[in-house]
Amino acid sequence: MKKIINDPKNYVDESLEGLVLAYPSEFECIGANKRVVVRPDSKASGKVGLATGGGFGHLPLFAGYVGEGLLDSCAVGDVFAGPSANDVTEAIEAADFGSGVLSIIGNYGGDRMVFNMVKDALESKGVRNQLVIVADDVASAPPLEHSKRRGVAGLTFAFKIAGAAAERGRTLDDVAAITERAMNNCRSIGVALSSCTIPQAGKPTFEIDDESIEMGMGIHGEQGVWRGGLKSADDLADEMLDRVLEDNPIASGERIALLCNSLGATPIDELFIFYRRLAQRLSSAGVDIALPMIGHYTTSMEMAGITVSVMTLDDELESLMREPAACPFWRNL
Amino acid sequence: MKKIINDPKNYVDESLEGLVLAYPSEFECIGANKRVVVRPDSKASGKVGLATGGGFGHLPLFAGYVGEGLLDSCAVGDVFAGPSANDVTEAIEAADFGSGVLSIIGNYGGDRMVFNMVKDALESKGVRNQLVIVADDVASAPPLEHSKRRGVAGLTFAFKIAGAAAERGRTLDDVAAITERAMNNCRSIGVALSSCTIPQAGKPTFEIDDESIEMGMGIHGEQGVWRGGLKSADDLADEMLDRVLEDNPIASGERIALLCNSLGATPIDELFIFYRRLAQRLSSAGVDIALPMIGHYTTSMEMAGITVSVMTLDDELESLMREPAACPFWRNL
Amino acid sequence: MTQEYDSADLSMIFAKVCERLIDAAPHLNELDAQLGDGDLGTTLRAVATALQGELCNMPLPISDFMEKISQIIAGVSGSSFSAIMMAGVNRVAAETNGQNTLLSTQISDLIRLAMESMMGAGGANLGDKTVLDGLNGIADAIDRETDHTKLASAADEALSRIMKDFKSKPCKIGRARLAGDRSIGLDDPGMTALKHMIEAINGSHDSGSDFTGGVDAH
Amino acid sequence: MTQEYDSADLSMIFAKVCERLIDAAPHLNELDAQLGDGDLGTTLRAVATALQGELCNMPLPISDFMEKISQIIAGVSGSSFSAIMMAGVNRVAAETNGQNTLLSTQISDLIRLAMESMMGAGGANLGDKTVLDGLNGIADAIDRETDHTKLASAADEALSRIMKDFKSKPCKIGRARLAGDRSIGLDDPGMTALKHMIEAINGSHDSGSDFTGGVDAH
Ligand SMILES: Nc1ncnc2c1ncn2[C@@H]1O[C@H](COP(=O)(O)OP(=O)(O)O)[C@@H](O)[C@H]1O
Ligand SMILES: Nc1ncnc2c1ncn2[C@@H]1O[C@H](COP(=O)(O)OP(=O)(O)O)[C@@H](O)[C@H]1O
Ligand SMILES: [Mg+2]
Ligand SMILES: [Mg+2]
Ligand SMILES: [Mg+2]
Ligand SMILES: [Mg+2]
Repeated sequence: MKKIINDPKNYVDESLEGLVLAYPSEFECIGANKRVVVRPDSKASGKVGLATGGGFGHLPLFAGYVGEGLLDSCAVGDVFAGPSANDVTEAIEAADFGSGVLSIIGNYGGDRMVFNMVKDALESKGVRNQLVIVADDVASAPPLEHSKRRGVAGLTFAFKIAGAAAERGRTLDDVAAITERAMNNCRSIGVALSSCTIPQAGKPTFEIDDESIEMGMGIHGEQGVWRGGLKSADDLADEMLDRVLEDNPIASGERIALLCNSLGATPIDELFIFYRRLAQRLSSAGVDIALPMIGHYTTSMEMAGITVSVMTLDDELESLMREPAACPFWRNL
Repeated sequence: MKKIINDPKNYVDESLEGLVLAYPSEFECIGANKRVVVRPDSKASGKVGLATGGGFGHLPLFAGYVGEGLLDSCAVGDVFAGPSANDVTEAIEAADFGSGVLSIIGNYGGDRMVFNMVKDALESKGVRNQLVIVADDVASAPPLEHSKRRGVAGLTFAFKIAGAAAERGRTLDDVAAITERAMNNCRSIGVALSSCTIPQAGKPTFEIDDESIEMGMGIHGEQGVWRGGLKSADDLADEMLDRVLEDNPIASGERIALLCNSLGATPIDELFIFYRRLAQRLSSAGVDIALPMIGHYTTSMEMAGITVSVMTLDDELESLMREPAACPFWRNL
Repeated sequence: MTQEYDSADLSMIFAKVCERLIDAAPHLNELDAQLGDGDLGTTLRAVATALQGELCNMPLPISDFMEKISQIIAGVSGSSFSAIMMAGVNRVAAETNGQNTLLSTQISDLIRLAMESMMGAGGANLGDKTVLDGLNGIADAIDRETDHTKLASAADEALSRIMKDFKSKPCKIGRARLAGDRSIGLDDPGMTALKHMIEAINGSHDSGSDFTGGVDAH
Repeated sequence: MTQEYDSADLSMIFAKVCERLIDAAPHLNELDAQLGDGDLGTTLRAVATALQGELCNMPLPISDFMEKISQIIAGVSGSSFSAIMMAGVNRVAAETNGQNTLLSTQISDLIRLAMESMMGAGGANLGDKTVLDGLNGIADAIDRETDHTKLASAADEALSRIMKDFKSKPCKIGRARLAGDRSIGLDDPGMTALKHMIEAINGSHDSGSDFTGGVDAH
């Protein structure tokens, strides 16, 4: 295992410490385990609170998106392992400004169960809270079983949309409904070229030979739709766009947000080579990439690969995406 | 070679095309070879122009730092190979708004010679222009031969300082002098865990075994100061900080800008683990990290590794660093 | 023949379970890595370690004892298995209100009630190849066993049989579902974790027999 | 015995050089990868390819011919070697103003003047183990050679000798300087490129003899 780390046991805690040391006015770790990231001295009041939680190893997802115009809190688990129920409870409580809390999480069994349990427990204590589960990865289940799909980079859109809607003073029901609508409009898919290594495991999560790639792989190395020879950037872009559009056709004249994301090790140069093809294809189909996002938004540690997320926009979604947000990992559009 | 690319011959041109497609109001490629990146519809007038140029494969360096408050133009070479004299000429001419042009480049033989030749040729044609050569890599030559050092991530600081000074309407001599002062205050060093692969070479630039790292390696894979076993993040941070501070001691009470940069494949998690130690060390030495920058600023394609750059600040340098700049790869401080 | 377990008995049983789970962590991680995300061992080690530190002062009645366990899980882990366990333990807590001892004759019913809550929380059905199928087999087996000294061995035997049955079936829920036919021929990690726990109570040792030590399938 | 080279003669010579440089590109990249950044072959292939397309309509006088070459280099490449070549070619252009032919007896002096400009541009000295040391040896050798039909072979022989001498010395400038003692035992890539050019003119073929095909030193 070749990583710039200290004791693998401290991977998450030291990384969070570094995050807070780097951005002390943006992030603070609270709670019994210091695993709940919040906005220090948050001036939020009266607005709907936004919480999330998930495994670590996907920075900027999840904790990095705590910030003004984005999330209010995040419960942080271990690498690729969900946060504990207590941390989730603390995260939701920390995001309660009197108008209820919306939790937005990826569709993973553990996270879903824990957030659901905590939701019920908090509700019975009088904390109004709802849950939106993001399931945008088209490679992980067919359309008829879309509720079984994994949540991947589309989470970034969900956080931004919900964050802006909450800042605008919308109600809990409204924020939840808008976020659901955004995610109904959103589809993602990834391709992996190499594995990541969970620090405490000490060896790659999977083996893949020098000539092979895996289409549709999840952000924890979950199995994809095929494994085979490396293809050209254009062929990969074509296939991934086709898979996404097949699931959610986009008509000429529509406007979209397009996220072209490095899973970690894939350099920016390659993202642009890949994006070039996406842009050419979409433009010749008459689709307007109103909001292009290219960079590291949802990663899988040192995994090499790219994910594509497409979200069709209506006027409200586009204006919410364009609202400024203050967060070191968010670039205003 | 496992990269998401098409024909290696088109690596640079397709990557630039993607860049322009993604950010059409931020970047435009002009010139005979379409290898000169400029700000489209630049409203600059009367200010000192800022040009750069260098090999490709380091995004956001060099071309990505064209933008308001940063550079006006960049001549782009091939992967790890400097731009042609004609492209450099076009870049400098494109940055000429009537008050002279400052070129800022890394200290590499080819770039230095080409920019010097072009400088003389343009001067004899009446285009006022100066050249600042950045040589911040302490690993590449001892202090007495500091002018032989390579230019690495410190270039990012140089661009920002010069860009802000030019926006403030300073003269060519002033902008050059301020940039030189900033670079006199700046030192960098890198450590590499893995090689990059030049697309047209098709295989890694160097071999390094699974247990070894190379301290002091350059951003093209140039030889470092030692090769040996992987160390902990804290030990690496200590050694790198020591080497930088030995060359340019920083007193308690001083303020610095600190860039903790991924060479490409190193994930953000690790940057924060590494940064944590830097911050602890500097804070216990009474040094104030007024401007922390953590992320992908100067890369070497898929090379894994981290570079550290420290620049001591005076009031003017700090305020220039803090000026907002409009560029997809620059986060306002 | 009925036995009553008091708080000290239960603490001793959990102590054995915790010790075993800590030892089994690498095995469970490997198994989970082949079908899921490789964290089941780490999860259970974290829970076991936290629980070990509390076993000397567990509260009574049994409902409080169980709630304390649930709280310990809530404090350290959030994976599917821990969430399922919490749902089950919470149900047992609710059903043992006021009891200062647990009766051996109660256990199979408590397991079935716990399973009901676990299914509610996780949405799994019997036959999906999860820890639930193991629990179901155990509940049936100890129901039929009247000699309380043989409860653990009956449970252990039943579980061995069930794991053998399920080995040739695919996982139908959770991360392992994605592995599809690749999950055929592999034990479910959750059932294997349960096997380690039962073996710890029974004092037997064979759930590691399949352990190959390599994660090359993915 | 003096020979005059007109534009057609020079074009033919450059045609051979270009062809050879394109073939030698992988070899030169490998060599440069061991000591520098591995782009020398690619650089020279780009220059040669661009030059090939223009060789059928090169201008006169010789100064314009040379300027055209400089412009072609300026259009396609910016590495150290091309910058050095441009400085040299520009100087030759300046010295051949108005000449419609090049005299064989001029060549050694032109090389020396070119070297002066190349040293000015790059800051290298003789002995630094660069293309300059090769040029220096060639200038001396053809100065002594009165039979113009033997100029190319004299240059080739001299260069072989010089490369052998320098092989055991370290590179002292450019990227290769950093390789320090590792550059001992390796040919300088720039001198090797020159060797390829001279061999192309001479019709000989041995500069590839050392080519090992692996880049494992770094
Ligand atoms: N929905 C579910 N209902 C019941 N048991 C489940 C469910 N999902 C997973 N499991 C059990 O949990 C085990 C995996 O646990 P764990 O590694 O904690 O899950 P994950 O890492 O996917 O959150 C499986 O082997 C299975 O026995
Ligand atoms: N300053 C210099 N003066 C003369 N020749 C030089 C100088 N620097 C490099 N060279 C020659 O150029 C060769 C390398 O060329 P090239 O690969 O283009 O350089 P780089 O890629 O480092 O810019 C060296 O082998 C050497 O012969
Ligand atoms: Mg998990
Ligand atoms: Mg070069
Ligand atoms: Mg798991
Ligand atoms: Mg070179």
